[in-house]
Amino acid sequence: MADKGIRNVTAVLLIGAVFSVATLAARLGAFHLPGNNQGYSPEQPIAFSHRLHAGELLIDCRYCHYGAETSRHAGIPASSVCMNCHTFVTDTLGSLRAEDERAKEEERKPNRMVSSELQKLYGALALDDEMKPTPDGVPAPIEWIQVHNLPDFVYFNHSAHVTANVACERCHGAVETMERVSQVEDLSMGWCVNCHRDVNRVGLAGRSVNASLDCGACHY
Amino acid sequence: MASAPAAISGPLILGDKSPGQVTDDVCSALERGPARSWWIAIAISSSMLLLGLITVAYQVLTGIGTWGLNNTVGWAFDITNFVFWIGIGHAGTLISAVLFLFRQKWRTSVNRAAEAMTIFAVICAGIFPLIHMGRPWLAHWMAPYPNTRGPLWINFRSPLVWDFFAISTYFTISLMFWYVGLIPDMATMRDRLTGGWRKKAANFLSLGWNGSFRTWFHYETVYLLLAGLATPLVVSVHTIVSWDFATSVIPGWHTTILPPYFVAGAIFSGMSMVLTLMLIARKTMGLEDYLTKRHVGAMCKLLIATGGMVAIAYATEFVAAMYSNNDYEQFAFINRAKGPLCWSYWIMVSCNVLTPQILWFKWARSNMVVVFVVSILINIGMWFERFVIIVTSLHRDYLPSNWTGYAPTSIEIATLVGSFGLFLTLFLLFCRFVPVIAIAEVKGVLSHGRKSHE
Amino acid sequence: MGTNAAPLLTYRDGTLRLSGAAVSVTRTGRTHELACTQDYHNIEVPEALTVPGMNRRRPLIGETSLASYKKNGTLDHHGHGGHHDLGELWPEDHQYNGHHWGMAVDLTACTGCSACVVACQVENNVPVVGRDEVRRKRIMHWLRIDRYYCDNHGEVDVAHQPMMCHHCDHAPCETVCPVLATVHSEEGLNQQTYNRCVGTRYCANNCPYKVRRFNWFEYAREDTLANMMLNPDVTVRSRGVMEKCSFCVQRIEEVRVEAKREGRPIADGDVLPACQQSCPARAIVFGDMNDPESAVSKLIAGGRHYRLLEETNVRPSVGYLGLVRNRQDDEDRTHHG
Amino acid sequence: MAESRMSNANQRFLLGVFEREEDILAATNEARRRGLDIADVYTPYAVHGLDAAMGLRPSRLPWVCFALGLAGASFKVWFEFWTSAADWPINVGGKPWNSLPAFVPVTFEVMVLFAALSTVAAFLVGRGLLPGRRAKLAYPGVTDNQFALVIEETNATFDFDEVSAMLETFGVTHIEERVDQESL
Repeated sequence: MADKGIRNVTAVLLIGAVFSVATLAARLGAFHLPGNNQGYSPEQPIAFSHRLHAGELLIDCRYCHYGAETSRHAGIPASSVCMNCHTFVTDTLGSLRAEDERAKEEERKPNRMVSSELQKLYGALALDDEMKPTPDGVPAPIEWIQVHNLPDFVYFNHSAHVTANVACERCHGAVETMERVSQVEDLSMGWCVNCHRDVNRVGLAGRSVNASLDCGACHY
Repeated sequence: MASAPAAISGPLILGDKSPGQVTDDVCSALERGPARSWWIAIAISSSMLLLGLITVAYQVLTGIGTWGLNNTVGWAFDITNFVFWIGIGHAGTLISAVLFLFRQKWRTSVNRAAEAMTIFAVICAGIFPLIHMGRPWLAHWMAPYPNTRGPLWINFRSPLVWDFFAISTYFTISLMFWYVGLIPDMATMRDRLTGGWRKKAANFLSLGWNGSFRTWFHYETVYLLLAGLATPLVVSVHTIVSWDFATSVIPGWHTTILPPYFVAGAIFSGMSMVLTLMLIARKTMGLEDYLTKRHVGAMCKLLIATGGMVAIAYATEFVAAMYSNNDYEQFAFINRAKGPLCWSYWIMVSCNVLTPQILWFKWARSNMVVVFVVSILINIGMWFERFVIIVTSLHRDYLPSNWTGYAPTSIEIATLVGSFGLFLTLFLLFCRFVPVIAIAEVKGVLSHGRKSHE
Repeated sequence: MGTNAAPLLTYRDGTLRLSGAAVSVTRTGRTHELACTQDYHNIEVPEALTVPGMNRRRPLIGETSLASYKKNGTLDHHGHGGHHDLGELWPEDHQYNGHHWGMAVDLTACTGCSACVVACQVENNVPVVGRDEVRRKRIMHWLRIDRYYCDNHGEVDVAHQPMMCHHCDHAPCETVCPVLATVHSEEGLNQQTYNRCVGTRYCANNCPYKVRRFNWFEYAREDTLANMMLNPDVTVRSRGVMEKCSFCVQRIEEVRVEAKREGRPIADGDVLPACQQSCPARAIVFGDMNDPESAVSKLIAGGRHYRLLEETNVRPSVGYLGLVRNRQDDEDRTHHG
Repeated sequence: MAESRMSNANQRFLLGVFEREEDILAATNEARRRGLDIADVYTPYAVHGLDAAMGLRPSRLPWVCFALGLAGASFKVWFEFWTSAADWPINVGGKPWNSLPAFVPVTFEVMVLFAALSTVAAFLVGRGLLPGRRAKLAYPGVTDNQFALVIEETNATFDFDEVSAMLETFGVTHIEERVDQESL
């Protein structure tokens, strides 16, 4: 009798175990170890669209993130870089054209169209409607939120990788398709090391490379 | 059967007991409420444990800087305590496994307690490498497990990794060996008790044991195999512990004699600890019939033997250094004997080499007070042996510019006291809740040394 | 001792001068433990701790007299008598095909001014631990200057020996680290990965030069103005990890990336560790030992070069150029040790 | 427990209880000499020589111990080689990639661990010893001071009285007949 009881308990336990493993396995895909921010996609102060700028308008990554070629940090562009275009482009092409046509129909000068997102840029720079600094305005930096964070004990050098012809997408994913940037890779040490080992084996952009596997290449 | 020596020296168990009496004697001690002396003992030991817990919490929160260590002396009390406790543990395995293999029937009275002592000592020992780390919360990095660091595993060339594997294996096997030995006794307890949580626990832990001889037969095989595995294991564990020092480049550590020296020392210190506890248990728990003077005498002889080995090791080490013609080696040993920490060296020599010599005399071996004092002195001496090896070697090594001293802080002393508190608390709990004597094994040797029935 | 002496100074005509105030010295009857970074100055072991046939003087300072050096071009006083090549057991496994960084320190040039010590401390964010920790012999300097006094027939001989991590090719510290926190680079650097270190201190115990430094407490302070002067290129170490001289690996890496970007090899002298950069006597030379034309290779090939504790076969990458003492009568004297 | 031998629901067993080790030993010997089928013997401790008396074959557990120990050691030595020399060879103190002598201690420990764990696990599972399992005692006191001999009444020729008489000569204190395993 007792054995039967034990058998029943064992069966229940086994079923429970299988069930828990299955549930766990389903969740495993979404499970991240501490410090792994894969999929991190914070809302930025301005809804800047990489899809539009890099994907549709085909602006090179390095036009804005020009530090990537020469320094350790790719850098977040200063607002002045934005203003190279956005001095003139104040709204989406569609709404500008629509206003132009409306103005033509109504035979008046087109009104100044400013998208709500770009207004934030001008606001940060304390510019008035004429794109002139407001007398008592104080320009403040836009507080972009860094998406790809490495721990403080890791030193990553963008210029070393750009010089070696590592494509931006290799680490940052297809940013040109993202409305809002999110972290694609896990940026773990294993991921870095395995890439270094792979390129040492197969080369990079058709050339053989010597990607260091020394701890001191990143940790010092 | 090796009954000849038993026949010569009389019965192993006094009082002409029957199996039923053995069950009664051992179990009734557990079923009675704890004595006043037990309450006093546990009050003291748990206060020591509490002190230890508080200091450990403090030092983990504040930093290892709370210890008296410095740039030159990176290990002192921590690793001394670690090696000391591991050494204590070794005697348990020796009694339970090695003496089993050698068919030494007298082990049956002491093996349960000795094995328990092993487990508790290994727990105490394991705490020190853990808390001595700068970042103990990352201790799991010692284990090889798949991780986000990709192909970065661990350094299998490091003696500390060997230690990690040796200590964890040793603990696991000791616990298992102990538990396997306990199963039949748990069944005995279960069948004696009429109810209560003890019966429930005994019922759970006895795994449905019913005394079937078919099971007994396989059980004996398992026990033999475990003893056969534990014997080389116990030698390997202290050998590996000694490699922490022997594989280094520090004069005084870098010696090939360390492994046998450490194993002999471990058995020596462990035996003296077993003797200390045995004498206390014998007196306080009324187990004079089971822990006879004959047991004490046998242990004393083992002390003389292992003490002799240790003495030879001390001498060999010294001679090897002098013979090496290596200035650093020679200095390390002269510095031990005559340097600023020479007092620890001479405590070690007088406790470990001189003290056990009194046991050559039969009157000393049969005087329990003398034996007790000797065992305590050896415990102290063996603690200082580890202190001498670790600290006197480190504090003056190659470059004189690095020479420093070392003095423990109150934190380190409190941690040592705490480890004794942990050990004694666990041991007292063990005495209350687990048959202190291996009932089934003692029943098996009742007829030894008596008139043959065959 | 240990009190503020600033009141004795006055500021006059744009310079600080001693005030000249009358000062009297009285015995207080109390003792005061000095916070001294080095309190053992003797290169000889105490006589009471020797046995017959044992050298009292440790063979740490290679030296010679000027006359002898001119005649032989080598050190005649090198303790263990010339170079020991104890051989390589596994010659094929670890070859240094690219750079092999090394350093040579000229003991004759070194005046013990400690500029290198300070430069190292600033460059590498080495914590200042304060008086109490110094008294407990827990100074954190990655680079220290060992100073030995030795009696030479009534005169005092002084030797200064800058001591930093020797980046041994057979590093005893690396073998014993359980978690691979300290391993060797392909360019001969003994690397310390702080974030991997769990703090067993085994490496420090096993270092014959005792140059490894442990963070006994959390020395880094949050949110202080002083943190503004930290070098952002070097990790600030937390409590419980080991640290040591890295040969200024951050500078090596920076030069490497720069050279790669410009498509040129790293030239001798491109990498300048902080200690070399700041040494007024140019006693410290760092460079690639695999490049026969590098300054450090030429010094190594010279007659004054020796490596410390060579007989342990740890194969250090740091070497010393022995002391040459300018004494007329040195030839006649018998050397100690 | 020897379930397999007692699976037949209507099987009959003879149970003889003794109080001394020598008696059960002699009784078992005699029972075996007479060709009786000994289902099991229940004893409070491992009585020396009873295995020979019952005619038990040597345990196969040493093979489990050997095989799993060997497997553990081989796995570990391979793992150490793979992590140190193959997966990511890192220069550690100038030691060779394959530092085989340094791998020996851990290999040994893992061998012992595997061998011991597997032997105990095989024993517990093989003998049906599981946590919480309720014990079926053949007779009260067999875990204390009683020794019980259980003989299977194999066929019609089994003579209860004759066997009882045989057991009497060895000082049996109690004899009873049981039907099927549930009553045991």
